[in-house]
Amino acid sequence: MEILMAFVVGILFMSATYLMLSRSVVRIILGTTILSHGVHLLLLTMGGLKGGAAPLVGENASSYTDPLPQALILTAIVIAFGVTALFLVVGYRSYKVLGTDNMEKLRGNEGND
Amino acid sequence: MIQTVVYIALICVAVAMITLLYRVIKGPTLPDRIVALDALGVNIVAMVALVCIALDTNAFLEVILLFGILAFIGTVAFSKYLEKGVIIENDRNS
Amino acid sequence: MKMIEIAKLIIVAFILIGAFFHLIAALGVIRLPDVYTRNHAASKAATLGVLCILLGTFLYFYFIHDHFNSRVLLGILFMFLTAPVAGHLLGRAAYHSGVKMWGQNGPDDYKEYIEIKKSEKYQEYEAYRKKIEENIKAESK
Amino acid sequence: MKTSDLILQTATKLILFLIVLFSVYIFFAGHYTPGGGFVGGLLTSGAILLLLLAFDMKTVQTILPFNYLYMVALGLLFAIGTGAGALLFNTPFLTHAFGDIHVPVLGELHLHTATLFDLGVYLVVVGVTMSIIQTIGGDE
Amino acid sequence: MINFLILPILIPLITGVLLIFANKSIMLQRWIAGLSAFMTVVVAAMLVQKVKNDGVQTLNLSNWDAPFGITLVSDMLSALLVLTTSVVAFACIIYSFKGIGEEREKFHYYAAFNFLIVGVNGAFTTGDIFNLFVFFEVMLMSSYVLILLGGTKIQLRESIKYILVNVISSALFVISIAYLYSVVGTLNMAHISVRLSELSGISQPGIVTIIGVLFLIVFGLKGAIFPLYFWLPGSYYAPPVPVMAIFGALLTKVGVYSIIRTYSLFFFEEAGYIQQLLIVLAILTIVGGLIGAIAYWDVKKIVIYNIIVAVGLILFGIATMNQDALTGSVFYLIHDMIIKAALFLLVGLMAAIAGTSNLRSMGGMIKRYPGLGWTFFLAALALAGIPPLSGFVGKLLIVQGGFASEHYWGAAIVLMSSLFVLISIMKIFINGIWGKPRAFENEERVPYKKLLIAPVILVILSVCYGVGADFVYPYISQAAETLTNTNIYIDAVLKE
Amino acid sequence: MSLLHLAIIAPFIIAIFVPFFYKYIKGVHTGWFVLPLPILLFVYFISFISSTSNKQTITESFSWISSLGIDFTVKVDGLGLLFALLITGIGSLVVLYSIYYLSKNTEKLNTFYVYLLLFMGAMLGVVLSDNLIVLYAFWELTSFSSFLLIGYWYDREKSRYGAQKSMIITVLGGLAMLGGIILLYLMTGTFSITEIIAQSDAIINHPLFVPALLCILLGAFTKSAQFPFHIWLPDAMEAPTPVSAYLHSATMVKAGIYLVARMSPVFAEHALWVWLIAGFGLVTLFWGSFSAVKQTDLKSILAFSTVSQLGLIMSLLGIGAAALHFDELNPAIFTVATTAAVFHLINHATFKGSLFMVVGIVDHETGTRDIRKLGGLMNFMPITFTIAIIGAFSMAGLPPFNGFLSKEMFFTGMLSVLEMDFNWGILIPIIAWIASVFTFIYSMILVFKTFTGKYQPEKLEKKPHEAPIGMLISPIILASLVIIFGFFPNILSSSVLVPALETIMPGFSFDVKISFWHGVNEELLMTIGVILVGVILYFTLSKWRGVYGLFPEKLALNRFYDNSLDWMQKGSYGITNAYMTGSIRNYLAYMFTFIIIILAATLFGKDAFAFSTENVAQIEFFEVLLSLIIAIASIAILFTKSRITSIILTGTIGYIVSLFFVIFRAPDLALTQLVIETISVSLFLLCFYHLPKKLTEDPLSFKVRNAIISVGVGAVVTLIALSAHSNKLFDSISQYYIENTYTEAAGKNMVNVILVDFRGFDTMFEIAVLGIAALGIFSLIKLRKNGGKKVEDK
Repeated sequence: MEILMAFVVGILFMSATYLMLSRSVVRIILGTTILSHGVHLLLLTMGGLKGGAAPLVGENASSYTDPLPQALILTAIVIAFGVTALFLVVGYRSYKVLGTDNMEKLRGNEGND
Repeated sequence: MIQTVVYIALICVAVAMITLLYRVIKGPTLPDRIVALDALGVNIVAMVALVCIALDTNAFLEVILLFGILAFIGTVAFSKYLEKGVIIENDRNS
Repeated sequence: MKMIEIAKLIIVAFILIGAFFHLIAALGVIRLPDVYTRNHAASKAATLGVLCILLGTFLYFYFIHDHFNSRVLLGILFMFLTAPVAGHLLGRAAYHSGVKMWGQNGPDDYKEYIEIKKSEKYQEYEAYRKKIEENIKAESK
Repeated sequence: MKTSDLILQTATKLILFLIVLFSVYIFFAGHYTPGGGFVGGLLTSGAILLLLLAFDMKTVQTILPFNYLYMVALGLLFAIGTGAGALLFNTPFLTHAFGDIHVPVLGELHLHTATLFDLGVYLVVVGVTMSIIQTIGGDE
Repeated sequence: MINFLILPILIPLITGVLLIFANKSIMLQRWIAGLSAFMTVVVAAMLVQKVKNDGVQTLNLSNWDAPFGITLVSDMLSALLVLTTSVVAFACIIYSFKGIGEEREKFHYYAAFNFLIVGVNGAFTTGDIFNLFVFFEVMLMSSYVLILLGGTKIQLRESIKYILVNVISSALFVISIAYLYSVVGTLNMAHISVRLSELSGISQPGIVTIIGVLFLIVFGLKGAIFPLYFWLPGSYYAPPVPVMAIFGALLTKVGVYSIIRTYSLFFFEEAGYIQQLLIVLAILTIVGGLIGAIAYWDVKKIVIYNIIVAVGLILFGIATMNQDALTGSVFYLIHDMIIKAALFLLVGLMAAIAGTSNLRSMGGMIKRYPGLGWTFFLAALALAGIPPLSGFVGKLLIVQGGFASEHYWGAAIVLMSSLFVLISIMKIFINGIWGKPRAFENEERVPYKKLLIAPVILVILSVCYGVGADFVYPYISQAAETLTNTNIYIDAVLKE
Repeated sequence: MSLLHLAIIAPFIIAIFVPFFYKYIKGVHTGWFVLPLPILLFVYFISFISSTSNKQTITESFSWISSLGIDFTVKVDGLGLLFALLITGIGSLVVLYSIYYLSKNTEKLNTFYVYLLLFMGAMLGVVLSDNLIVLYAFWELTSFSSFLLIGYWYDREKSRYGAQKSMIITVLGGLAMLGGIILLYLMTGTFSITEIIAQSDAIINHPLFVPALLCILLGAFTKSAQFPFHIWLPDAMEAPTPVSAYLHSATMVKAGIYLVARMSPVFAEHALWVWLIAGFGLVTLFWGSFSAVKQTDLKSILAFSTVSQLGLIMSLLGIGAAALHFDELNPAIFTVATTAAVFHLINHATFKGSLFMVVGIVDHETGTRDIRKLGGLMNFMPITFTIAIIGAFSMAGLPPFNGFLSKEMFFTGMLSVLEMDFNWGILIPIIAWIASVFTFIYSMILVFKTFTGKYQPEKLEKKPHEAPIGMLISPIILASLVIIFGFFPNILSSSVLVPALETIMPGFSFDVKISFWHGVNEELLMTIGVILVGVILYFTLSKWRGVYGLFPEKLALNRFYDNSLDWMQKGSYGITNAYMTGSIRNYLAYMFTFIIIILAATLFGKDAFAFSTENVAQIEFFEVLLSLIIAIASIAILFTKSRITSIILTGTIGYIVSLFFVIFRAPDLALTQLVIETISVSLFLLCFYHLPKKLTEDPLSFKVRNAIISVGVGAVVTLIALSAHSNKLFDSISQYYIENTYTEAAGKNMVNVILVDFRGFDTMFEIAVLGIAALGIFSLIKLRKNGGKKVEDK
């Protein structure tokens, strides 16, 4: 399973990278959300999968899955949400103010002379 | 017996999901995709339930209800977007 | 046959029926010709499928583990409540966003209604009606 | 064309109660079963979001006249306060205390400062989500 | 009080929260922000003294023992950096009173600023690798807010790039933690160090090296090392002056600090490979920064590229990894934080007066603004490492360490970088502060004397830091000692 | 802190008060407040003569950064004292002169005197400190005070140019010197000159010895304007004339000479030292004198003359060092050279100082320094003319002035090279002689083109007249010194010269007896030759001037300097602009490429890749199907053009991810992921109202590039994940949480307990992050609305 997940994560990273390299701001933001999915899955995978019952005491199981990566992922998910929300707003604000969502047109080299 | 049936059911649902995914990607219209997404959500709920049985734990039963709620909210948001372009109106009586 | 075996059979039946409906729903979404019919398949068949499976799950925990889980029941209730609303909203949204119908179904009644609403006479009628309503309000005060 | 969302609104009124109840449950149960401040808070904001979808900003604002940014700050204060309480006892920051208190009528009452902390989380999450949605939704 | 070391994090945090409530009155906000910044300075100074007297301070948060809970660790390095951060923040706050504009003040500028300090101080203090990530996020999120605040065109445009790069680096950070966790199964930095050192008996697995490289990339993105600094010049150019100053002074340094910390604790045994890599990258960073600094005629750009040079310098010292060079790096790190903030404030002040940051349309400022001119001159010399100003001792030690470790070319480049830094920064002095006096459009509007207070404070500090190097030296060498002898750190955390 | 330290610091202290004098006491020229200081110091230093002439050295130490071996140790010995006297003595005269030269009404006297005092203190520090780092500190300070003084009239383009040039070149040397100092430290473990000298024998074979030597020499050469670094000195003449007289002739430029003299005991054992110093000195001597002749600006002539004279002193020191290097030869032959060097050092200060002052007077009274405009001033300013004659003749090496004496000794020194077994040795005296010829010529030009010839009043800005007496005092004193030293050359020898010489060449005994007449020998003949040829060439100047045209301008060093600065600026601009395109996509492409390459290289280079199927969880068929869904959906996003479709697909991925969380037994994650996903989708939909309908597409080439990079990233991540998972070297610490969740933390949901208790600190800041995000979104959207244009950056 971990091996499969490694490949899934790889594919998620791949498409996230591709999206982040594209021109459109919307795609870039989508890329970051997909990136965070990949990251979270990877973190979970690295903790070891299916190591036992869900980490709830009283599951009368002999072993539990590692709860620590789950807690870390939870933190990471919430942070990623905050960042995505902000990024989204920045994206649309900048589209309104600058009039384009094309990153190629957003070069701007102030002070480069 | 139950376990076998659950695994069969899981595969059925997964196949159904892939089929729905085809609709999501193919379209051809936006409502098609959203309909498929909605159905996908329902399938996921089913899957969670089946996984609960398969793992023999009630830890995920909350997820079912929660997902029911969220799939609904999502569908409402999408349909409002389709219909009006803006999902939250400032003042609909004006 | 013991009670528990019967219960197991019922559970299995529910799950299998549910899975079957899911497949049917998926088939419908793939095969049906336009968004309205697909919506129909998705919201009816899939909902039925998930209800069956949820019921099976509930029974599983109730019988096998002797655990009465209210959340699943609530979930069933919830699904029951929301699925039609969601289907309705989607259909309406599709219609208003201008998705064409398949063409081999019956007459488009809703279109007629909208056209009536858009017509001049209806507008006049609306204005008139509003005026009278306001008058009544003013008088009652 | 203006459409009425009667069906949606009616359903929402019905469902809303359910969601809020569930979110409160999930919040309090968090220490024992899946859930907690995050999910609870997010779900509550989901409920408000549904309200916003079905109705409109103005209506919702009259029903829930909160300044969500203040709510965020309040939640943070809760969380920090729970942690800083430990400073008074010269124990490390964020040390939690718990215990069972016997209340005559209600019986055993399980108290845990972690719940207070989680309440802070809950408030922040609701405040943040709602203030984001409100600010974006209110932007013309 | 065992919770002492958390105060530099807690005070700005509480202040930030209170400031959200206080958004109605600007005066109230200023008072709160100023007082709390001052308090943080005092507390941080006391903390430094405490670490000096009692050794490494640790705090097991929530009262869980070391590898299981989160541990805050204040060794001398982190305490010093916290102190410097607080000082720089204080100066920038003072500058902000007159220099940021009431609009921004109304919209939670001070709150975001305080959160930024929380993030930076937290990152310096934490002893847990995931907690470091969280503090990075606090810092980054506040920096996003600060870079955006005001929403001008350039701010929006550059912030997209800035956010994107940092999102990627955060993602890489988390996956690095994931890999590390997979290998060592723990998050406490001291504990990781112990576990990794247990490995050295067996053949050192290559996986540790690759995780080390990954961490280098992550922190390199934050700290702007050679091929990863492209985002920096544009992003730092966008925000208003005090924000630019605090960014320039602090943010990259957090990355550098993290490199120091992780390399001294985790990857010291991989020195061979990673050290070579780091040295090469450090040199390339210096060269790249210098090329940029010389290229432009924009005052902000010049100073921004000098950040990169400084990062390269410090990294070179770290990579050299001997006591001298490390001491020098720490010396230089603190110097650079102070002087960069001062320079940004000064350059910003010049740009504010002139109404443009283009050097070609400045000139003769010394005639009307002698204070500005001389402060800038001193700051420029300090930046270039002219004795007895603050940059000198650090540079001396880095070069000395470099020569001693027989990295002759690297050390020579470090030495000669001073010349080019000087050329680039003196370009501002010669063309902007000297030159034919002109009339500037914004002259009347800029409260010049009040804005000058903050940079003057910083420059005076910098001069004292350089001249009083003997007084500072015991602190710095204690910091460097913890880096070379990691057992001090580990024992303090794990209490073995 | 002793009185000696105070003496060095005193100028700095006074410098602090100068602005106040200037501001509050307007009636009196600020110079008068400054003047007592150098005089006092001069007197103070004279009091040391008695002790140094008894071979005593006075050492006072004051700890500065003692932890690094940097102490402010002051050491007064012969050499140091000589320079200290020079600095304070000439300093007094220059201050006096400046009082009349700079008008108190129009000039910014406060800054001028601050700079001058800074310089004076720094220079004292250079020559008196025993610690190399302290020396270096003062050394740089002299560079910067010189920079400030050259740029005194900062609104003039040329001043700024000259200031920058001098700064760049001297700092370059300074840094090299610092490098040398550090190398010395690594060899000896000390920064103290005295201790380094004590260890000099031990380190000569150290591999770092030669680099250290070269570095130190580079410092000395740049400061003392040796060829090819001399180019800064002529441009430094943009400084006010008193400054030129002080810094750029008498003191600062001699710091390099001081350094060479000071370090001779350390390095002179090495042949390289001897040859480099002598060689560069000679080249400089020749080139400076040769170039001086073609100048038309009086100060430029003097500048090149200074260059040339510095070369002369340098070469003498080099030849003198041979005494230390060659054990087999009679040291007495070479010690003459050193003696000449030191003697000429003093003489040069006197005559060059007076000449600069004269030029200053001419400039001041006529408004020009161009010899093509000047002429016939003899009648208007006779005293000035007299001083000029004295100075110039001394410079030309004519009797009976002191220049003649040192010139003779110089020839002696150069001839002594012939004693060495060196094939081309004869060239050295020949070059020296030719240079002397040119020296003669420019000295004559200086005097006669200015003071004799045709008076051209129409070309002058002012009507010339004799300078005020105050302005004349200093040059008169200097000129009289020229004569006094000429007639009584030995008055300084035992008291000042010998102690200095013994410091330069410890272990040699000096018996300095300079006599005016020592018979008809080679030296005298050479001098006569110089005069004869010089006179002829002077009168035929216009005929052979064309020689200078032969040197292509392109090869000129100045051109080289300008071009390289220009090239540096343009090149770096080109480079930086080429890669700093402002396009984040390019940046990301670079970064990702770097990341992929470095990670892949490490992965395979360090043999880090591992793959094991142990320890992996079992896999179910439906999980494969789910993975397939994620894969298909995430790839489908790349090809979709509609933003709604992509958001639907992203939502799908999110939902499947949460399903994975369910399968992997992470209920909390599944819950959170679901809600977050839904709310994010709503946010996207909310924002889409404000965003463009279509997604911008890339051209194909970019797509290919991006595809390659993305596949690389994905592959690297996967490979590392596989290796990391196959390398589970330790157990996780989470067993502790599993055991203690209920007993210690009173909770059952481990994840939640970790979140609020074990790692509650994380959570606290995580919600802080959320709060900040909300704050940012709020401000971002609202600020614009209310603020309008005001927020635009100042």
